[in-house]
Amino acid sequence: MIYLLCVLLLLIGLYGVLVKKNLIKIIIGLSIMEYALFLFFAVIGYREGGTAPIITKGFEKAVFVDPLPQALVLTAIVIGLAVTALLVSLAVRIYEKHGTFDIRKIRRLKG
Amino acid sequence: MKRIVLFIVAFLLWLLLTSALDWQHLSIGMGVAFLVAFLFGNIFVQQPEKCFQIKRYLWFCYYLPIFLWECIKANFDVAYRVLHPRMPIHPGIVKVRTQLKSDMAKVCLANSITMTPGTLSVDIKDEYLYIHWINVRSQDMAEATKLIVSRFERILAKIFD
Amino acid sequence: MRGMTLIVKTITRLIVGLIFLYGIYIVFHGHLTPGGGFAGGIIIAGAFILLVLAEGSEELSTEVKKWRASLFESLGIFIFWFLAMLGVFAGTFFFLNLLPKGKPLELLSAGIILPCNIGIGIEVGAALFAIFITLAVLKGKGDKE
Amino acid sequence: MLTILILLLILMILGAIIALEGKDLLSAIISLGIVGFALVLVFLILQAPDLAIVQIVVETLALIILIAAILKTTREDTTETRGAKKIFIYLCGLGFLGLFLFFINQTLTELPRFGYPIMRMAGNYLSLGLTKTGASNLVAAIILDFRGYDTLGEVTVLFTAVMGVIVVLRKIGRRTREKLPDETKVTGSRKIEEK
Repeated sequence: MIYLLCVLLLLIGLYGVLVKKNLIKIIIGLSIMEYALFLFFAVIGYREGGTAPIITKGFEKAVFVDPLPQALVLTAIVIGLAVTALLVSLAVRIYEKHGTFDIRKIRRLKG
Repeated sequence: MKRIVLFIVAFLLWLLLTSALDWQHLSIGMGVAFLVAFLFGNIFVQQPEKCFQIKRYLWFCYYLPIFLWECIKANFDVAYRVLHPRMPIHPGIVKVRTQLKSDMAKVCLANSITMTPGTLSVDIKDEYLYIHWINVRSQDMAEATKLIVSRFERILAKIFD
Repeated sequence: MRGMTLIVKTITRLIVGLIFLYGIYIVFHGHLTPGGGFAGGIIIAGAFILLVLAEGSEELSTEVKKWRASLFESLGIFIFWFLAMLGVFAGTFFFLNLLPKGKPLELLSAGIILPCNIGIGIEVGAALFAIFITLAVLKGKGDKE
Repeated sequence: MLTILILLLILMILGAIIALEGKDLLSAIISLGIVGFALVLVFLILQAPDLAIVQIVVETLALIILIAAILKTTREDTTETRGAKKIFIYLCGLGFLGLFLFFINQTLTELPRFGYPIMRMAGNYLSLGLTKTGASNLVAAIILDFRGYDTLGEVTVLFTAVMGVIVVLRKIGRRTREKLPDETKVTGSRKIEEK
């Protein structure tokens, strides 16, 4: 059930990337896809009754959740922000050149 | 002088965050607080000598209950206006004048006005404050100043000026 | 980009140093508590971004800031790479944790993890601040003379 | 707990739909904020405080960057397709997504059940992490010690992305500026230099 909802979120982002014709909407769709992936990783690593993977005094033998997906996602979040910033900067430059975010008009004004 | 104030505040915050008193935490906290004081020291406070006058802290302790009492009174007033079936509100923006000099005092006055329900400070231009008031009782500047500002102004002048 | 009102400016001047201190705290305790180089670096960048947003980018000489941000970014990634190469210099393999481990649950422990966190913190903070400052100095429709 | 999780996920899906279908770009970006901040709550429920700390700051910064870009350009979405073409595009998109959902639904049964992960690798990390690295935060131990190569690569990607942003958004180069004395092309940074 939870996996299915994650996939649904991913599909909504994919729908935005496929159907929308505004550059900012496409960037929003990509961000939503990123969020869905992070969520999927965090859901896969969860363990029933587990605690956060941080050892404190007196809890050395506690049940921890899987730290590996968390470590993978941790770096990916920051990379996602950098990629979003790169896309936004490209979109701003395209807007300065063509005066619109509509990708159909951008194609026509080539050259 | 300005940097010493920020150094003390930063070091106290570090101690609060770590809540440990061994030599590692203390030495690294000292270094970090020094770095913070070096980077942001000259914008922290304008007149640092005021931070060492104990009289101002006592006036601040006197200010808190007065402010709380005004808050409670205004709360009941606004609650009455909301619950009343005909909603007797009369909103509008008034311009008032303050005698306070330093930036910090003006900001504290504006925040006090905002935190009191019913009034909301919108902007500060030099010595005039623009205030959104849920029930405008007078359009006149002197009258509005007497009603809104002078409750807090006298004590704030003792604290910050 | 113009600055904000006096209220925002004064409060920003009060708290920006403390936000910076909190970011450094997160970086230094990355191996003991949640957080680490990535989170702390973003908080440090957030402190500087708050300062620029409140004061307005025209007050600050943004070219100098961008240059410095690039410098710190390169410095951070150099620290990380150097710590990774320490193993090679010592005659063993890449990314060996050869600094002394110390006692667990103390601040100065865990070998190269603490200096690596510091390097990553500098890198991430400088990188995000550079992104923001390049976007902020662009002139668009929203800024009126 | 499962109920709260499902409710938050439904909230995220609603926020995503509003973010994609809104006409005003500013409100679309703010709806994207709903998705991001709900993700913070989900991370906290799933016992991942590291991710929650990073995500809550990253989301704020992403909103700042997107809103800065919107304020510099335009906030109206003028891309409306009309008539039969619109229906055709929507039908194609939805048909593809439905097919995708059908196949992925069959694949999902192969995954381990929610709450019972296969911890073949992570079991070693959990038992050996404290003695081998000395770090009590096991996520930090993994990203900087056991899997340091990954982090080095990711930091390099971040560095490259920032270089890309700076190069794309830089002011006009010196040679081009002499050829084009057009005032409309001058970015803000040069104005500040002249002052």
